[in-house]
Amino acid sequence: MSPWLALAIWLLVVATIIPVMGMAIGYAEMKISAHMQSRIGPYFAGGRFGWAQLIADGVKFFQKEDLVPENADRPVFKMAPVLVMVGTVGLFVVIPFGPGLTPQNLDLGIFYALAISSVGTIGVLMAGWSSGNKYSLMGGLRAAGQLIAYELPLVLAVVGVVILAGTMSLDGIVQAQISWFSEAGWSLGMPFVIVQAVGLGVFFVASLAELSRIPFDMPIAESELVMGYLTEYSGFRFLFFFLAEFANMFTLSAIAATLFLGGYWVPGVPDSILQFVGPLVLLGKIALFIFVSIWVRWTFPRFREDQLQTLAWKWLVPISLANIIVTGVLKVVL
Amino acid sequence: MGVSTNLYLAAEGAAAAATTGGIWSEWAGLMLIGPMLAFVVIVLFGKRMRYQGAEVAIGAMAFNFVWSSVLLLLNMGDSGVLYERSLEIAAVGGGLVFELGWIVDGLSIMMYWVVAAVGLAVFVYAHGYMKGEVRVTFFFAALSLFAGSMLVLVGSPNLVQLIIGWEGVGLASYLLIGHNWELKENSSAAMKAFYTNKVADVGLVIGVIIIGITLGSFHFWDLAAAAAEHSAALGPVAVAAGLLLFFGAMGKSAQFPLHIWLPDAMAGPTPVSALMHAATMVTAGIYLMARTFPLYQELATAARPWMIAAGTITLFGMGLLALVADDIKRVLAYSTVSQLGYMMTAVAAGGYTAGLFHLFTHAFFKALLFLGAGSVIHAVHSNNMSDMGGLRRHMPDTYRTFVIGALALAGVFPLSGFWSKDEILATLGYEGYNLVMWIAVAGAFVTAFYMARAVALTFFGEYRGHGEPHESPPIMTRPLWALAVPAVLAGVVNIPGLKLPWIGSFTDWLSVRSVPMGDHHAEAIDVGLAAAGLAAAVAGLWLGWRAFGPSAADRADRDRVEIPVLYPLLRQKYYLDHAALGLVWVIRQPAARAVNWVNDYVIDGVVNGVGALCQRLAGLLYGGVDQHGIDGVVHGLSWGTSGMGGLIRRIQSGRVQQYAGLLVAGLLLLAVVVLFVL
Amino acid sequence: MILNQFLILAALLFCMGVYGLLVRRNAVMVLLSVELMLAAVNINLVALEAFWQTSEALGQILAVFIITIAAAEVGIGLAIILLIFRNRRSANVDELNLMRW
Amino acid sequence: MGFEDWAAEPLNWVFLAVALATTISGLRVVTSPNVVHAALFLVAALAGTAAIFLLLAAEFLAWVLVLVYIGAVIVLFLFGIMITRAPTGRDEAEVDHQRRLPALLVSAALFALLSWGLLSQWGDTTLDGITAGTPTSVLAEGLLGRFVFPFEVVGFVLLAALVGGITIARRDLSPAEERERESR
Repeated sequence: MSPWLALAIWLLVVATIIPVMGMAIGYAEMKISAHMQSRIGPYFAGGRFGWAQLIADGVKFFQKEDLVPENADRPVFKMAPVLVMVGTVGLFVVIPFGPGLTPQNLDLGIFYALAISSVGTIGVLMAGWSSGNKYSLMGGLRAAGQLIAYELPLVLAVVGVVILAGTMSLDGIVQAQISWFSEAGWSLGMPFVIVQAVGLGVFFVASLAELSRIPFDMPIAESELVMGYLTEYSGFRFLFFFLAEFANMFTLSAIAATLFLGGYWVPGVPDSILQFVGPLVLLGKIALFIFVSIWVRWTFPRFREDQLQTLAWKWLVPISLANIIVTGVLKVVL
Repeated sequence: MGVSTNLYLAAEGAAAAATTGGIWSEWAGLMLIGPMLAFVVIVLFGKRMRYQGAEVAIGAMAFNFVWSSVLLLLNMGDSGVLYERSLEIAAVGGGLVFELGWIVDGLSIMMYWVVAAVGLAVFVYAHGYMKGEVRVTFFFAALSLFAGSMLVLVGSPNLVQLIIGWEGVGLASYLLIGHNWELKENSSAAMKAFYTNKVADVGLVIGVIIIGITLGSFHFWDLAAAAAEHSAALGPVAVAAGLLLFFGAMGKSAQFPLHIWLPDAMAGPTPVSALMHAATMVTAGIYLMARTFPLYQELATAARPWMIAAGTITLFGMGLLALVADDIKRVLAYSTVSQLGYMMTAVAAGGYTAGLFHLFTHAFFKALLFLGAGSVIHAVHSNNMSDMGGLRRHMPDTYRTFVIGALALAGVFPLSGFWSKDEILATLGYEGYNLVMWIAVAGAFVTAFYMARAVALTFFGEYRGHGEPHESPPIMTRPLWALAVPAVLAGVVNIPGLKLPWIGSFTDWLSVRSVPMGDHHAEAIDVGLAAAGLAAAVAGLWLGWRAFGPSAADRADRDRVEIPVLYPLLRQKYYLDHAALGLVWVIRQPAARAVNWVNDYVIDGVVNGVGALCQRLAGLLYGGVDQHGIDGVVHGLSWGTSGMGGLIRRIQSGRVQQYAGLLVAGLLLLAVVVLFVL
Repeated sequence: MILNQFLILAALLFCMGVYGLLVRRNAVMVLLSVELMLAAVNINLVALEAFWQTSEALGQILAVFIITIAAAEVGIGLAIILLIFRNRRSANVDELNLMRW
Repeated sequence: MGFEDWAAEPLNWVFLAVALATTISGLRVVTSPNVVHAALFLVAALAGTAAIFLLLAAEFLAWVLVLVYIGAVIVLFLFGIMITRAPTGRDEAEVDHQRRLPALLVSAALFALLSWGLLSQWGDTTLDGITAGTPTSVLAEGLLGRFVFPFEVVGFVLLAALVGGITIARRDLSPAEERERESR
């Protein structure tokens, strides 16, 4: 099988995963939030539990007219959702789903992931600016400020793990967690969350902010900016943003699970079984993160802009720097 | 940093058998650093400490005492200790290197121990004495700096580090003398001490520079070796260098006529005086003379008569001043000046061991006397003996220790002062300075006389002051007793011809050093001379007691009647302070007038003449050359420049991008020229 | 692959940057041109590093330094432009002729 | 090396595509009349540069470029543009000078000189031995070993730029505003 063919197959897989995952997460969000608010949530479409609600939504989006505002900068306006999507899809390339099930086991895996995921920021700014709408512009500016601010703790939080693992390859990081405390012939293993709990906390908070989810949803604050940079989008372009957000949630959770919870690994299960169980294990860990982020979303109120910047610059960055120092010392001592 | 260890001349003489002293020598630098560290710690954290920093200062000093005691014990053995370590800090240029380090030999060990022992006693005493005073923290910080600088000075293997310690001592003494600066006279005294020392330091620094340049090294061992070999390079400048160094020593060691600061330095708290007079400040000059002794012994022999003269005047003339002083500390201060005269005379006359032995014994009894005086002052709240009297009943410990100190200073057999003074007399006699020797005997008489006076006026008769005097607390009296022991016994270590078991003798201690000093040691007591010295001391004591004892008639009248001419002279301290001020005044007025005359008539005349000449010349030039020739050129140039400027200023548009474009274009042009044309 | 294809591409990008630097009025665009030039320089360094294969990857290390410095330069440059804009309501370079004479 | 040999190597076609894209994007950076478009074209040009880095097996540098430039610097640019001009919709303002010809001449001459120099120096020297990428550890050891001092200096420069940027860009409040803020 040529690498090109492999890549094509993988792209096909991703192209199916993203909508499916998006719908699953969207459905979960609806249901969970409903139950948190003592509602039932979608219950009509598809019969039981309203399972087809999201499919119906998707069909509705595709039916809508592709509107581009008169004042908009057309090419940029049309490019923006694509760029946002690229940042997400690129991430799928390096996530290890099981032993040997990494699409591209890059040497610089985590670094690549962080670099690619930062591309989405440009898309958001493009969307905000090109709409020709002051709400959109304000939303774009807020998004840019926020994403720049939280990019830093996100990267810094990962450094601790990289120090411990001694590699930037995501598969290597998983292997490092598997083979921790190893003697000849056996190993105890240790998910890095045990020593990098602070890193996980920072990473999780920063990734929530990167996703612009409540409580970090200043860029699309409905009460102030209508819908922020999404105001003018409709139809399948809006669907793109919508899917990109959920897919991004998925990938960031996958990376968090890989970095801190051992990815596809379950203690005591040999590689031969993991090859089949691994993806499911990873999905379970991802589901955990996604549940927590939904939980957070429906629990906390929105930050004010200055609180948001204060949290990033005065708390997360210093904490993650301290974490790096402590980890470095730990690594040298061990 | 390079490390060099002195092996020079280690094969010669007594040094041959010396040991290095192991870690005690290799880390002896800690003694130099300790008090300095204490200084920093006290300055930074002293105010928050339980005893306001005193504990740190005392701790550092106790550490030094233990360390130097070990070194002293090591040095007492047959072999002695000889070690030196220099760390290269920076090259000065001309082959000279600035080094810091420490030297451990007989001389420096003795000084370490004296500074540490006296310092420890004084520090402990000061802790009691300063209770409730202002700025105690700062006081102990400066005290630590004082002792630390002195250790840097005496531990120095080279002249540069010596200057560092020397100036550190000067600085600390300035701070301490002016400790109670609220009183104008105190700060004035501090400045007087500082200025006088600075005047002398000029001599020291120039001397050091001369030696460094001619010798190519600042090391004492190089200096000593050059002197021992009668170095041709050093020979011509030896006398000048020696006298300059001696001038520096005169300032620190209060030799006539630069002694004027020392009596005024009494303005500082009494523990400072004790430290200054016994161990840390005034001994620096004697130490310098001893350290550079080979220079005077071998090369700068012509300087020695001057040194002896200065020392002799100091030892006798300044002793007389103590006769009329009312301030008890002033009495002791003049006695210090006089005793320093003894030491300087002895060292200058070739009595290396004799001078240092006197320094050694003097340190103990003079510290004892000062601390006793401080105790008395503490009790009666006055410095004046006219406010004292009859204190022996109120302050028995102070009384007993003070009398021991006074007898030791007077040179009564068998206390320490007797032995050291006798050694000086013997050396002077051996070297053939008979006149000086008899002046020294007379000086001993004077010493005994004023000490008898001081004791009688302070402790006998009726109490003349106010309030009820009381004995000082144990923290102050215990150091007194601690110092009384060596004041009595220290002489035993250097009885001529006697070598004690285990301890050896002071001469042997000092004989361990990098270069043999080649001075003379008496092998037996010269009974006649000793008897003469003792007789002078006893006579002085007896007369003093007769004149000022409780049974004597009114003292004040007698002073005036007894010595009609001398008394006013002494009261005004030989008018030396006036002379110093007068000297400045006398020099200033005529000098100013002379300069003024030169200015008015010589320089102005020249200037006016030249001016007139120039004027005439200028007239010629103006008419011919300037108006037509030069102006034409200038006008043409300015016209051209302005025209060019008009052209060029269009380029300077203030537009950055135009500049950048021209920059790139110019670079291109340059590249083309370099590549294709050249 | 030959070395020159990279070097000439770099030269081309660099000259475009020079052109932009000279021709743009807007200060932000001038900065963009400078970034283009810096990217061209980085290509040059990396290509020559690939050619010489130094043991310490000197070219790439230098490129890392350049990227870092460029980031600092952009931060300061934009801050200055912001300040100018606030004071003069314009970010056009040719209106900033305070340096004249 | 003839053209056939060159064309036989598939990577060269990749290069050609990337180079073409990069060149066009670069051209648009300096000619586009719209500031935002110019910045976005710079993104494309830098992405092309990153791709070239990948071709040259400088993986780490490529991702650094993406992370730092595209992820941060360009965002900062757009941020700055939107704060200062915010030309939403049509931008009527003239962004170029009238005098383009001298600039064009200068840069063309520069390019001519540079290509002449490069061609005469390197000819068709081939680039071999870039099979494996430079290990990141080599870069790390270089940066934290031999070049640790420049590394520290650069870090210091960044810090200074950070402080300087904040100091320059912050607006000092008037006393009245200050009081108002405090009372709030």
